[in-house]
Amino acid sequence: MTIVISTSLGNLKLAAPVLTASGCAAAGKELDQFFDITKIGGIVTKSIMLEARSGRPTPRMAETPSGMLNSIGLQGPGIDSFIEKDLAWLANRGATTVVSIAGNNVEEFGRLAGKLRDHPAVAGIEINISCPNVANRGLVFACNVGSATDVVTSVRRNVGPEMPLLAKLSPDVTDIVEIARAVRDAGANGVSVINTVLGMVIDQKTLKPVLGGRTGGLSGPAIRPVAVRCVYQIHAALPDLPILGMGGIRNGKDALEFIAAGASAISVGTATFGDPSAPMRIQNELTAEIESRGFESLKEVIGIAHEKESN
Amino acid sequence: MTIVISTSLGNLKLAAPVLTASGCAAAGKELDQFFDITKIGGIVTKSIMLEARSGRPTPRMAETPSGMLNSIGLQGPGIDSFIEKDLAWLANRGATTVVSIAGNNVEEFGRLAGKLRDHPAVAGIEINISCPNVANRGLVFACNVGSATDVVTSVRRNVGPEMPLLAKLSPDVTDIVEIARAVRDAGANGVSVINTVLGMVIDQKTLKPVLGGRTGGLSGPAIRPVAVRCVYQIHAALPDLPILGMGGIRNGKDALEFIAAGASAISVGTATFGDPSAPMRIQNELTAEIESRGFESLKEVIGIAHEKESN
Amino acid sequence: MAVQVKARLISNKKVGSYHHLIFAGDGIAAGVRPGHFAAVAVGEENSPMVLRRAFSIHKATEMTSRGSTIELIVSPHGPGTQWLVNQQEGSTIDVVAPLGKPFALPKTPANCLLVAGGYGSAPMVYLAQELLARGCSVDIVFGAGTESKLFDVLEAKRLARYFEITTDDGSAGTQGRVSDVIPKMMAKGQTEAIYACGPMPMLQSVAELAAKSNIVSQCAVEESMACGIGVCMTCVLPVIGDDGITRMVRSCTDGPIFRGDTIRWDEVGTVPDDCLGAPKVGGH
Amino acid sequence: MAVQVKARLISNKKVGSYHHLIFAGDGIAAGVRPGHFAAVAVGEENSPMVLRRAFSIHKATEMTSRGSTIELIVSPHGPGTQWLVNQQEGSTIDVVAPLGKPFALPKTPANCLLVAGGYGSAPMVYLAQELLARGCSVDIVFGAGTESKLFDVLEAKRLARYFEITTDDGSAGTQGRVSDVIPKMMAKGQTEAIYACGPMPMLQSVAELAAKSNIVSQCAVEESMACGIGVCMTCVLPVIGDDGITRMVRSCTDGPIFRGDTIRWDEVGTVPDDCLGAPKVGGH
Ligand SMILES: Cc1cc2nc3c(=O)[nH]c(=O)nc-3n(C[C@H](O)[C@H](O)[C@H](O)COP(=O)(O)OP(=O)(O)OC[C@H]3O[C@@H](n4cnc5c(N)ncnc54)[C@H](O)[C@@H]3O)c2cc1C
Ligand SMILES: Cc1cc2nc3c(=O)[nH]c(=O)nc-3n(C[C@H](O)[C@H](O)[C@H](O)COP(=O)(O)OP(=O)(O)OC[C@H]3O[C@@H](n4cnc5c(N)ncnc54)[C@H](O)[C@@H]3O)c2cc1C
Ligand SMILES: Cc1cc2nc3c(=O)[nH]c(=O)nc-3n(C[C@H](O)[C@H](O)[C@H](O)COP(=O)(O)O)c2cc1C
Ligand SMILES: Cc1cc2nc3c(=O)[nH]c(=O)nc-3n(C[C@H](O)[C@H](O)[C@H](O)COP(=O)(O)O)c2cc1C
Ligand code: FES
Ligand code: FES
Repeated sequence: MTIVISTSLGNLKLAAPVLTASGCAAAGKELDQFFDITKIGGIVTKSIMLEARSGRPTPRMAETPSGMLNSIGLQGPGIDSFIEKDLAWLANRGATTVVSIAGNNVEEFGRLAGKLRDHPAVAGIEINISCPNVANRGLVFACNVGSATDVVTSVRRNVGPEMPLLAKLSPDVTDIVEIARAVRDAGANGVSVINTVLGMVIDQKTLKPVLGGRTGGLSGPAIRPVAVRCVYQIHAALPDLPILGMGGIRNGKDALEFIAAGASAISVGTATFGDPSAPMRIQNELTAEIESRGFESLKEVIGIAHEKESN
Repeated sequence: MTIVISTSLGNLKLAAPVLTASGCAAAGKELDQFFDITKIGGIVTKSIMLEARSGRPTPRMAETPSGMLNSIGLQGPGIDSFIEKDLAWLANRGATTVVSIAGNNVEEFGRLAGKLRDHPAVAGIEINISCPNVANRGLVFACNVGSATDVVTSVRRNVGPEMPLLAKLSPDVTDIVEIARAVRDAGANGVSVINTVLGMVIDQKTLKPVLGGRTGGLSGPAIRPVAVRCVYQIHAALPDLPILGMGGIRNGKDALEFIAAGASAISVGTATFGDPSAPMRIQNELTAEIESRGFESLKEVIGIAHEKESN
Repeated sequence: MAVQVKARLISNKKVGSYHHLIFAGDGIAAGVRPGHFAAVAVGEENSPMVLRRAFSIHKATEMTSRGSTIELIVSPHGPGTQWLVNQQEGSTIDVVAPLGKPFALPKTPANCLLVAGGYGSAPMVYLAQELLARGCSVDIVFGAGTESKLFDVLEAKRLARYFEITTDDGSAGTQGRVSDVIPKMMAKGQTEAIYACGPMPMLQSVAELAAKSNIVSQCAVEESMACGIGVCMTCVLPVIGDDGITRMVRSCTDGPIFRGDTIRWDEVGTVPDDCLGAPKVGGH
Repeated sequence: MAVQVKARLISNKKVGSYHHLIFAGDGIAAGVRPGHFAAVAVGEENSPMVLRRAFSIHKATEMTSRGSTIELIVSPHGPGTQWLVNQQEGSTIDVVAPLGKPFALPKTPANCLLVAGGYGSAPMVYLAQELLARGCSVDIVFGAGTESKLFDVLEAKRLARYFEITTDDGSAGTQGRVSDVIPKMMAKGQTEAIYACGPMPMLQSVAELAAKSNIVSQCAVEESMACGIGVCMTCVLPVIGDDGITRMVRSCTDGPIFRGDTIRWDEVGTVPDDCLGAPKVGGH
């Protein structure tokens, strides 16, 4: 492809526009057998917490029309083991790495960030303030301007001014623009939009919720129109705030919708479960879609849906 | 079918549990050629406003994965013409009729309700405080406890204590339980859950929003897990508040999920576009599903997903 | 009065760029008139495509040995039409028909000009037969991008008094658009009524030519439809009523056939300010 | 090292309640061992089914005239498996294989008992051949709800030293469950290792019987999987590590084969309180 596909999320420079979505690529290693993970924009790792975490009971997933529900519950080895094993592997592999962090409280977010501050392999940090799979809904910091602000402020304080920070937002709010503005003002360089939509499936046999965690996060093509709307709303209100767009992206045309709506880069999540080479495929398809429309660079397309619109 | 399928939404008694969804059945007449509309629970009519209303420019719809976006914008003839023509037809046809009303402000809701107060054909009123297809997002009364309360209070004042009132809620809020509690306290006998989820699709040719109204409401199977979750949350918090459940119901099994989650009756919307006899078919399928599980009445199943749950 | 039937696809033949589908089912042909359309469910059970697809009825036959049948001409376009043309003969497909209002036919014999663009010719031979049966004269113009997108040329030629073809690329007939040859045809045929089916721009030009010579035009419009039966309000366009008032009217139930001079062509896709219930300043 | 290939379905035959599918594709059989599984994409393009389906590899053949092949035994269950068994021979299907860790084989010849429930027999003949090649003795017990759900009985009988069948309804072999006949088989065969594949309750009973007589059991578990390749964390179950610590472990990458005595059978579907990172009071 001859066109320029490099992009950036604020001070986070990316050689290519497609990243994995947190929690849908582990720490990149498994996907590396299906495509060269250094050829896509980057790997966003599964949200990591301070301590090892078991996650929620199974069943943890249910397939839904054009989507799926998950209730993993942030299972992971804890930040120290993550740095020692996963991050080391990524560093050695030379993949652009965005580390997603999740804390039980504001202070934990700060400590997590501090541990990543000086690590050479960390290209940026995605602050997951929007995981729906937590017993206490109060834990969803992204549902409240105050807590969202506190988390981002604490992370920024712990990493210094240089570290690229993306705050991951939840669509399950009355006004996502208000939250986006708050995290920007608190020091986020950009926003990741969107995390899953809270949902539930009832089992036909037991007539009880299918998921061990009862509710779960809805992802996949089913939610794409919601995600595109969120990206569009945020870009319309805060045109200078870089957006990492995601939600149901399954091919290059889907990805193009997000770029046109205002995303500077996109993440591929659930599609990877159906096609382990999806991130690489989608990046190639997106490039072809942009080229076929006569653009010379991806940057020309960012937010183009907003220009001189009819009505 | 030998089992008892009659149900009720507070003081609104229904001979059967399946109703049409507002805006997906006009005023019943067109569907009557595909099935006997007096055999289902009832017809919920397209939200009507005080004045005639043109609605939004076309295109007004886009098909999405397992769903669709619409931006009709409450097109309608206005309440007087509606009463004179549509309601008269429904009365004469003998269909159980729930009239959906939508106002531009609190006072209009009150006046609309007043015009319906003494009409013998009105079994109940659904207060649409959640239509996303309005130029001014501020018009979405269901996004705010205060305005939701004001609308329902005004409607209740204008219809007296006897008229069954259902407040239709939007899923696009941070805490739908809070809104449900507010409308109950303001005098609603029940809630209709959910209205569409705000979404957008970008056109592949123009790279602009497909819909004339730019954003639209997402409906269909894609949103079913979100709808079931909303019903479940409200029933868990307010077990005595009757719920008319809807969102992506396509067959009897889907309907059963809503009943188990806590809905006392359900509405069928988008499915009617794909199958004009869907409401009748789904009512028969739901009855069969309930019977096949050994229940003797629909009432036994309402909210059963909440009983003595594992974890 | 439409019926919903699980119809059997008894024939699926490729004709040029299109597919000619024949569906058999009880009562499926009852009351069908030229200009009616059918709404077809697409995709397997639990398909991600939740909406029906609309197609003009090309032909309707009551009770043959194979039962009553209707025939559709389908141009593969997006996923739903692609799926439809790939269905095997013998498969069962849910069809709702007849829908919409048919073409209005002249009460007394008249000179009629039928104009079609692309698959817009699907209902035209059927219409021509009805007109001839009423003693009308029938002239026909078919236009298309290219030859493979012309349908039913032989039948049309057989029935027409005067017959013309135009293609954008000149692969058949005169190179150009139907509007280039219509004036000549109207003069030659002393046209008293025009019937048109095709893309909106074509319909608009036809309607304007008809208006210029003060004759009526009947246009079959094609608006994006979700339900096809009148319950969703997605398929509207601005139409002037007998009372002179413009309303956003459903093309699936009040159309798809409209008198050309009643459509606000330049404002299709918008809500004219003078339309009934149009947004007032500060309004919705 | 798994490969993703657009495989050709070169054979689809019904055997009892199941379908025997053969897929051909480049490198699809490379490195396959008994116990490996394949993840198959289901549905047309833009299918509403977004997740893969996992199936034990019944047989793998490197480079025949038809290319390399793997064979799967599919029981039609929900929409995805229904779709799969309805595919025509010759159609192209996206397959990822081999996945997971295979059965661990004894270093030295041993008396092995293979136990399978329902389609759990899919990998067993393949496993038996490998064990025999290593000089092991092989005894086999197949169980199922009813005769039509027994697969590969003749092959198994041919290879086994001692062979037994149980069915819940007595339509074949002994009426009852495999656990009813296993003790007898173990005694007769002086069993030193048990290999099991089937429903979780069956695996649990096998593991417990093995533990009672202090022999190792290798169990192929079946947890609901979204990705099959280790990136989603949906397929976990509580497993005791060599360090004695229980962890929620991915059955797709660390399994599906586990030593029976390492699985917390009674707590499958839960997170044991003593599990690494288990919720503390007031915690997540
Ligand atoms: C009255 C009428 C008669 C028609 N007659 C014919 C015919 O004889 N032959 C033929 O090939 N086509 C005909 N069409 C157009 C045909 O309906 C569309 O091409 C088809 O619906 C597109 O479906 P798709 O899955 O290919 O595209 P998609 O873009 O996937 O369709 C998505 C949705 O949009 C709607 N839609 C998209 N384009 C159109 C359109 N142009 N018109 C109406 N709805 C649309 C579909 O119904 C569906 O609900 C007719 C349309 C109308 C309204
Ligand atoms: C390691 C392994 C080996 C298997 N081997 C075989 C085999 O040889 N033959 C066979 O017929 N079946 C086998 N299964 C079970 C098979 O994967 C499921 O029956 C199938 O995925 C169900 O898909 P569905 O569309 O019919 O059901 P659905 O309920 O529609 O499946 C929906 C989703 O849930 C997942 N799912 C549902 N049930 C199961 C299950 N039991 N196990 C794993 N995922 C599930 C599916 O992968 C899909 O993502 C195996 C499963 C695993 C994990
Ligand atoms: C199984 C699964 C696990 C996920 N885990 C995380 C996570 O740990 N942190 C996070 O920020 N988002 C997580 N997500 C959300 C995704 O990153 C993404 O925001 C969402 O799934 C929408 O994108 P998609 O439709 O492409 O999957 C998870 C999603 C899935 C399906
Ligand atoms: C075309 C269309 C028009 C609608 N119009 C209205 C309306 O006027 N008033 C209202 O309360 N809800 C309206 N709705 C929302 C539906 O009543 C219903 O709440 C929603 O579509 C979810 O149900 P479904 O998935 O079964 O369609 C409309 C939905 C659609 C698709
Ligand atoms: S298509 Fe639904 S009203 Fe016309
Ligand atoms: S199935 Fe995804 S991690 Fe095992």
